[in-house]
Amino acid sequence: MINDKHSQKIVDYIQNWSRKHSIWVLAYGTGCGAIEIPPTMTSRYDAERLGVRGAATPRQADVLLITGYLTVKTLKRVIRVYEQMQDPKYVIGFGSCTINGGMYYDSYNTINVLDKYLPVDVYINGCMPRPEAVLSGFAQLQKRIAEGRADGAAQYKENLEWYRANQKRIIPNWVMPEYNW
Amino acid sequence: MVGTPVLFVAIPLLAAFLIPLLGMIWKELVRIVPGLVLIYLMVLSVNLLNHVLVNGPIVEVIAGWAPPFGINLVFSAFSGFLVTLMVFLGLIVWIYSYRFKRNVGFEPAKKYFLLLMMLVTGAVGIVLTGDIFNMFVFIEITGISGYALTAFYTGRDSAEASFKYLMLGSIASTLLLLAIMILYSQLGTLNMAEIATKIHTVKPAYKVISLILFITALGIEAEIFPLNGWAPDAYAEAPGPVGAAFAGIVVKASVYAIIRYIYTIFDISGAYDFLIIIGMVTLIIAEFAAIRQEKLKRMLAYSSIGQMGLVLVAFGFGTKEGVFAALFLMLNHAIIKSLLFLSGSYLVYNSKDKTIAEVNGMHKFLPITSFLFALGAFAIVGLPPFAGFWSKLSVLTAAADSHMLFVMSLILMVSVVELVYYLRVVNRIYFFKKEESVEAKKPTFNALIAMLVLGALILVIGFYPDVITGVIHKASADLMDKTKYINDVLSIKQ
Amino acid sequence: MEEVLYNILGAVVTFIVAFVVGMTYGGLTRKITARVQNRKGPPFYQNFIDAFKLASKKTAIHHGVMHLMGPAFLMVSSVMTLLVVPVLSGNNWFPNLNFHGDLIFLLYIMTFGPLGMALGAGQTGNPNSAIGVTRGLSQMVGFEIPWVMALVALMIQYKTTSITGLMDAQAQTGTWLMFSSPFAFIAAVMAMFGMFRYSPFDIVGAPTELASGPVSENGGKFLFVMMSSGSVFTFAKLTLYIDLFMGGASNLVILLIKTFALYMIPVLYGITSPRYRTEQAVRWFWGWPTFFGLLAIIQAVILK
Amino acid sequence: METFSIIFAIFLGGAVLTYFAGKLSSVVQDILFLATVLVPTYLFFSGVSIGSSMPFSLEGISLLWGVNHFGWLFSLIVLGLGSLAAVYSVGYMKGKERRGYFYLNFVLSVMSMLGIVISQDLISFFIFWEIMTWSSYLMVIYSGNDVQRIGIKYFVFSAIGAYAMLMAIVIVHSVTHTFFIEDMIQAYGQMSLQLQIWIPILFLLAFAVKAAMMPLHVWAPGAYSNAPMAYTSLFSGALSKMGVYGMVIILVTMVNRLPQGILFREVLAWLGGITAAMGTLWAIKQDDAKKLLAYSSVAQLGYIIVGVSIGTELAMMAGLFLAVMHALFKGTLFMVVGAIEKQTGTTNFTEVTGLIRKMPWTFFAALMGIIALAGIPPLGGFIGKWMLYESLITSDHYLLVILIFFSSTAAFLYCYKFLFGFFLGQEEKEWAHVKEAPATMVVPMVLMGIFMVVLGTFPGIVLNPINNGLMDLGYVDSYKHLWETSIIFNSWGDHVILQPILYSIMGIFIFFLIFVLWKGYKGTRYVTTKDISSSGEVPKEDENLTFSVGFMQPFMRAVAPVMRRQMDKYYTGFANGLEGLFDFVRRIYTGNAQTYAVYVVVFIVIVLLFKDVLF
Amino acid sequence: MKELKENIIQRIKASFADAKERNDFSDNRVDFHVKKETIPSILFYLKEEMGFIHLSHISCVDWLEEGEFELVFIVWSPVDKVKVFVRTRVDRENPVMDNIDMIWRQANTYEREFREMFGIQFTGLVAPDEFILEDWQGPPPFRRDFDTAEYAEKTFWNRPGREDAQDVRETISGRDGEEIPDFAKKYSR
Repeated sequence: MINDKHSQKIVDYIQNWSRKHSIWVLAYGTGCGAIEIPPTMTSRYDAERLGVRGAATPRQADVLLITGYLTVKTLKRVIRVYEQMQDPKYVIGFGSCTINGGMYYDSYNTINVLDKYLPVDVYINGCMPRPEAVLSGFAQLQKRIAEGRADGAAQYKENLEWYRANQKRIIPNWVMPEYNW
Repeated sequence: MVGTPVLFVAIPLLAAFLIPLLGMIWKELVRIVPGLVLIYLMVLSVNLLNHVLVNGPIVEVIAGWAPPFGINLVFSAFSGFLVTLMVFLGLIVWIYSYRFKRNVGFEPAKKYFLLLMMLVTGAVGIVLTGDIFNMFVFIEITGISGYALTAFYTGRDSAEASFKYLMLGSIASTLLLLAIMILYSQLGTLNMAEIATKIHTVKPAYKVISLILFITALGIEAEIFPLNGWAPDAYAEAPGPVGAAFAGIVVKASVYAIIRYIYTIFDISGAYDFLIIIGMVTLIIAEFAAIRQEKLKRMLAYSSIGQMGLVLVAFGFGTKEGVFAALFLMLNHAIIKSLLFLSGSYLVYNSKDKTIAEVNGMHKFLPITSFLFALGAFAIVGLPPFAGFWSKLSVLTAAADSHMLFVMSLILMVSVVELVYYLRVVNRIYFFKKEESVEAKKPTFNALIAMLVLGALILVIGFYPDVITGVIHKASADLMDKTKYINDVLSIKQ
Repeated sequence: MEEVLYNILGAVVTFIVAFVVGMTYGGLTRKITARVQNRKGPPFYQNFIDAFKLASKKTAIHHGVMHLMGPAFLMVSSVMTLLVVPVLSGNNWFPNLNFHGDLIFLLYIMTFGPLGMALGAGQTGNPNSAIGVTRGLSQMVGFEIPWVMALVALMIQYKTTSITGLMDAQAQTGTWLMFSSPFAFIAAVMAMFGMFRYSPFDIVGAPTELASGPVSENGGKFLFVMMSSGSVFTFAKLTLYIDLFMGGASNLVILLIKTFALYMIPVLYGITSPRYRTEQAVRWFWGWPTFFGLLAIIQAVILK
Repeated sequence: METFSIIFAIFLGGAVLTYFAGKLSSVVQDILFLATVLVPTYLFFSGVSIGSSMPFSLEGISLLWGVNHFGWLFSLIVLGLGSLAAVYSVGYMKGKERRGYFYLNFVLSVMSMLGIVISQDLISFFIFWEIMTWSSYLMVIYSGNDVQRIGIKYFVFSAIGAYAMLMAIVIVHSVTHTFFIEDMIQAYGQMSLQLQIWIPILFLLAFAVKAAMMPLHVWAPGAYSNAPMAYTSLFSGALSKMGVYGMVIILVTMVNRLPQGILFREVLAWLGGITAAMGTLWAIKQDDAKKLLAYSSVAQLGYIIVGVSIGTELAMMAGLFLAVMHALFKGTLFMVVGAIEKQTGTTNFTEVTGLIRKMPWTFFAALMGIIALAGIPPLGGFIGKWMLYESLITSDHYLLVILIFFSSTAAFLYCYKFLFGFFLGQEEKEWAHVKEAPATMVVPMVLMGIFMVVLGTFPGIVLNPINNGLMDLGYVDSYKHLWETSIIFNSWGDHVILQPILYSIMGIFIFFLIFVLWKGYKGTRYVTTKDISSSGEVPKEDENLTFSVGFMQPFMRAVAPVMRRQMDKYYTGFANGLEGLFDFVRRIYTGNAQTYAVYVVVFIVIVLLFKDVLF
Repeated sequence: MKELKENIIQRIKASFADAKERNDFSDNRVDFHVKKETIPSILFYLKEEMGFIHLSHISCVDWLEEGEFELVFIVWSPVDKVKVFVRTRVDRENPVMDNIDMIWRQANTYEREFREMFGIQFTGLVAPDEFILEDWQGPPPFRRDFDTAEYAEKTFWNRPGREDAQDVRETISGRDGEEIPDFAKKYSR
């Protein structure tokens, strides 16, 4: 039954629908953007009505939210967290720092472009993006999930050498365990 | 009839006098002759005992004067049992000390064996004699050889201990003489059987006072609290085998004397309760004192005192079971305490202060000695299946039969104390780290044999007490039967 | 044989009902919580979506045999509880095993799951899991005391240890036990706060402090099994309470009404309460709830 | 009965031979040791029928050995656990020092315990009792740690108990003039009230010491944890049951016949309950597995005491069933600790972690033992717990049942601590070299684990012998038709039918394991315990992520007020006071000749003064 | 206050010959310059003898033009309520300094930071290799001759089209069909 092409389509549709409406976010507070998450989650903006909910550990989470700048040191942790997450998984780049370094564009220890290291599904720009923007970002992600276009994880797997090379370029002392999620 | 009781006194005495002369012929004879004598006596006593158990007591009259005028020796089941025990212990002590004293020079060895012979003579005499003045003489012989043996190591402490012993011993002699005088003045006879028949004619005041004097005098030798001040020092300072001889021979003889006075000669019923009281006090005080001792032999000495207290308590019940228990206890105590003294003296052989701490970790160097000490310790606290258990059981049964529950519970409580200090020593031997300063001394072959014989006896009696209980039953019956004793002695006509 | 098949079929149906009801209640709880916090909140079927998503998520790793078996233990405990508790009284719609066990058995089968789960959590090696487990077990020791006191009070008052026996007693007298043994009911309800682990007794899986405690290493299918087991367990426990104190239910609607009403007590209490530390929670359970439990026992002894 | 003599001859001779065989070769010693334990076991179960007896006499006392149903039940525990522990010991003692000493005392212990259960007279009972005491004492001090404190404490308590028993025995003898237990029981009814009260007290004192009942339990933690583990499994599993054995006999034959017996039983039951609760709390606090299990043994014996002292038939059966179970699971658990000690060199939870993949069979045994200990269905421990609760409730012990329930719930805490501390948690590099224990150690553990599972489903295997034993003691058999199936009943008629329930448990478990998780298992891959969500940090190889220090801290904080009082402190204070007294007595002997002379004079004067009173 | 400061200055000068007072500050601050060899002894003296038990701060200044680093140790006496600044200069080419974390344990943290950020070596400093900059390859980043923009461009190269101040509104409007309001248009470049 599963091998059938049409039924596969239906199954995919239901799965994507459920994934769309149940987004568990690993709020990994790497930068100053983390301060925008509480208002997004609580009464004023109430992200839970979209099915967005905090998850405590990477094993349970669907979305990795990179809230702001990433230093070389935090990047290493973020990569580990991302690789510990279970498929399907998505990354949201949050704030201009993740896009091009933002106000830290010339800092000696802040990475400039996140999507060279991790596959970003949705960027939310702004410095800081307000909760409305965050919700809009989630909505965008939901749309992409429903359309089946949120395939960052697949791309990451496909182009692992490229990502690894970029990662290793700034983390020369690469001691991380190999994950094949 | 292979011999007469008089040989028990005559032969060792003769040997004692001959030892210096024989020493002039061949020095080794000094060591050999006492052994031969004791072996002969052992054979003799076993034969006589067998004879006595079947045919009734042998009463031997000395110098042809029939009782009550002459001195008589009585070899009954009771006294025969004790004599056998004493001779056996003397033999063990001789085996043990045969090489023990080898590194000691000829002169000390000569003295040692001479005095040992004297000690045996005296003690055996006390048990055999039927005459109170004669008993006094034997007590003096025992006492004097005891003083000398205590001072065997001619050091300051030994001399002091010997002096204490001598001093209290003198008091004892004086009191004993006084007591004999009182009795003689009242009755005009010194023969025990004769006195026993006439004692009811004596005024109670004289009777009681003389009994008190007897008990005090003999109590000093029998280590009754508070008359036993000499004992710990003497045990601690005398050589190990001498300690065993004291515990096994001298004290037994003294207790025998007390018992003979109370059971046979006097007819004062309160004396039994008095025995229980002083026995209990002695037991409790001695065991309490023992637990805090620092020197091994002192501890053993206090333990010995306590056991003697228990023997007195058992005699104090006044029943046949009580006497049986007391005799059984005496036997076990003689065997076990001797083993403890003999093995203990090897455990602290080379240490300077002879403290308990110095036996630490000895089991690696003296495995057999340590094992035998542990065996002795387990046996003396009355753990089955070793010998001590049966005597403790019979004491308790006797107490229960006399409805003395309080005494019984006290005995058991004190037993716990006893257990603690023996186990502490055994634990030290087996589980503590050895002190570097102390060097172990391997026991000589003959000492080992002596200890092994005792150890084997403990096991044999423990697993199959029937080997000895028959004799003890007869002995206790013999002691209880006062009229038979009197009749046996007085019916002898030369 | 037919009977066995019939029983198995009944068990499956019961399980599905319990799953659906438990999940819905969970969703409603989230909705109610949101409304109390002046939020719109997720839809009431949100829990189904979450469950389905978790089930469809890939589960790539495990930490060993016990880790794999942990969720199964949990599920076994929930389902067994469900099977032993009589769901509907007076008809044959849900034939279960309830004639084979009694309350003491039930108490133990209820602790079976958390312990198995704890073993699974232990093997993940995450220190947070073990910390959460120790807290959970401590709290369990806390609330079991008033809970058992309430049960013992019921047992001695009606001289039976079986659930059906207690239900019969209610049917005969016509009064619910929550009225005839009010103290036992109070104690049991207070113990229920700890059993459901809602705030203020939710320190076991404190999400930010302990990274959700025992479940921190479990995602995907593991979490799905745990979640459904939790839903089933919730339903089973509520049904047990209904059976014991509120006279059982003769049809599904009454059952739903009663369970939902009862369920609201811990939920509403939890929404409005901050969180206790473990020792505070334990001591709380040994305070008033135990006192009420004692009163219940005294009452039972007097009325016996 | 020739067999008795042969059995005991083999035991004694084998013990001594084994001791000396160590001088030849260790293999010969092992074989001799095994033969010494296993051959008498075989002889006993094949050659001795229930009801046979052997009279003989020693030192003028007639003695009687024999087997009744009740004794047979306990001989099952003794010899069964004894032979398994013996097999285990061979592996455990490999390469250890003082093997001869160990084997000798092991055999003597087994022999003495068998002797106790076949003794039909008080003297051989006492003799075996004391042999058991000192052979176990020698085992307690085997390791040589702190012997003066732990060993002496054990022996003093045992001796107090044993002497109390000895006192009772001689009192009985003074009344009945025989040592047969049968005669004692018959004569009990005609004794004076004072004796009727005191004799059970004295006997129970002895048995309570061995059964580690509050407040006589203080020896147990030290003694259990200090003996070699191969022996402790026997020590805690079988030797403590001898206390229960005696207790049951005394309770059933004496206390229950006494009008005032209800008070006895209540006091005993409450003491047992408090023992259970406090033992559990102290067990939770321990960081050393041996200590933890030691306190746990104390607690479990508390349950058993509660059961047997309540005295209804169900309670008695619960107590005895728990006794059998306790022998099984505590034996297993101590063996597990021994295996871990052998393989890792330590038994501290704060040091050893993550052994589950290295020692899977040991883990299996430990898991079975723990589940049985915690009393969780479907293992046998549950049956005993269930019967205990039901019997308490049906016999109107409402607060006691709460206390028992508290302690058995709190027991989960240390159960989890035990499993987590050793087997679960982080797999540290330090223990990477650890291997599974040798087969001689694993096989007995696993066998016992399997047997616990069987007992959980078919408790009738043990309940029937228990029922027969109780009939021997004079219970009316009101349950017999029920114990034949795997149903457990209480006296109100409520019941648990085990088989359908247990089959459904298995079924559901297998269903979820296979259909939900097996698929997951095949698709999944094992990752090390370093691969956990640690806030993104990458733990280094040697980084210690283990959580084991202060494991149950929150709970301990909650119960801190109860834990402040310790029985041990009172005993220590008492002992110190006694030592002071002894020191004072010692000073009576001043070492001064004059003083001694004065003593003599004082003695004469006092005796002369009181001569009228004394004589 | 004046006398107190005078007293402190006198005592320090009496004990340490090379101590040069720098400025006469009006507030509760005393400022000294010493040779780098004197630093441990003067700090120890200040802590043990004069009651300056609290190490407020250590800072480093890069005097690029003079070819030296200046280290400033600020200590504080809670009794006298006086701060003492102890300055010293270290050669920029060969920056080696004595370790003082045995006087104040917390100095260890500062020293690790200077080692990493300025490349100053503290003799005998016991500390893990990395402090803030994990896997750092470049020159010490806080030195004034370190060009951070160039380093960042080289290491974290930007992708074309991602430069700062780019107007992305067109893109957004193109993607989502969102209209750009007029007021916003004038800000777009």
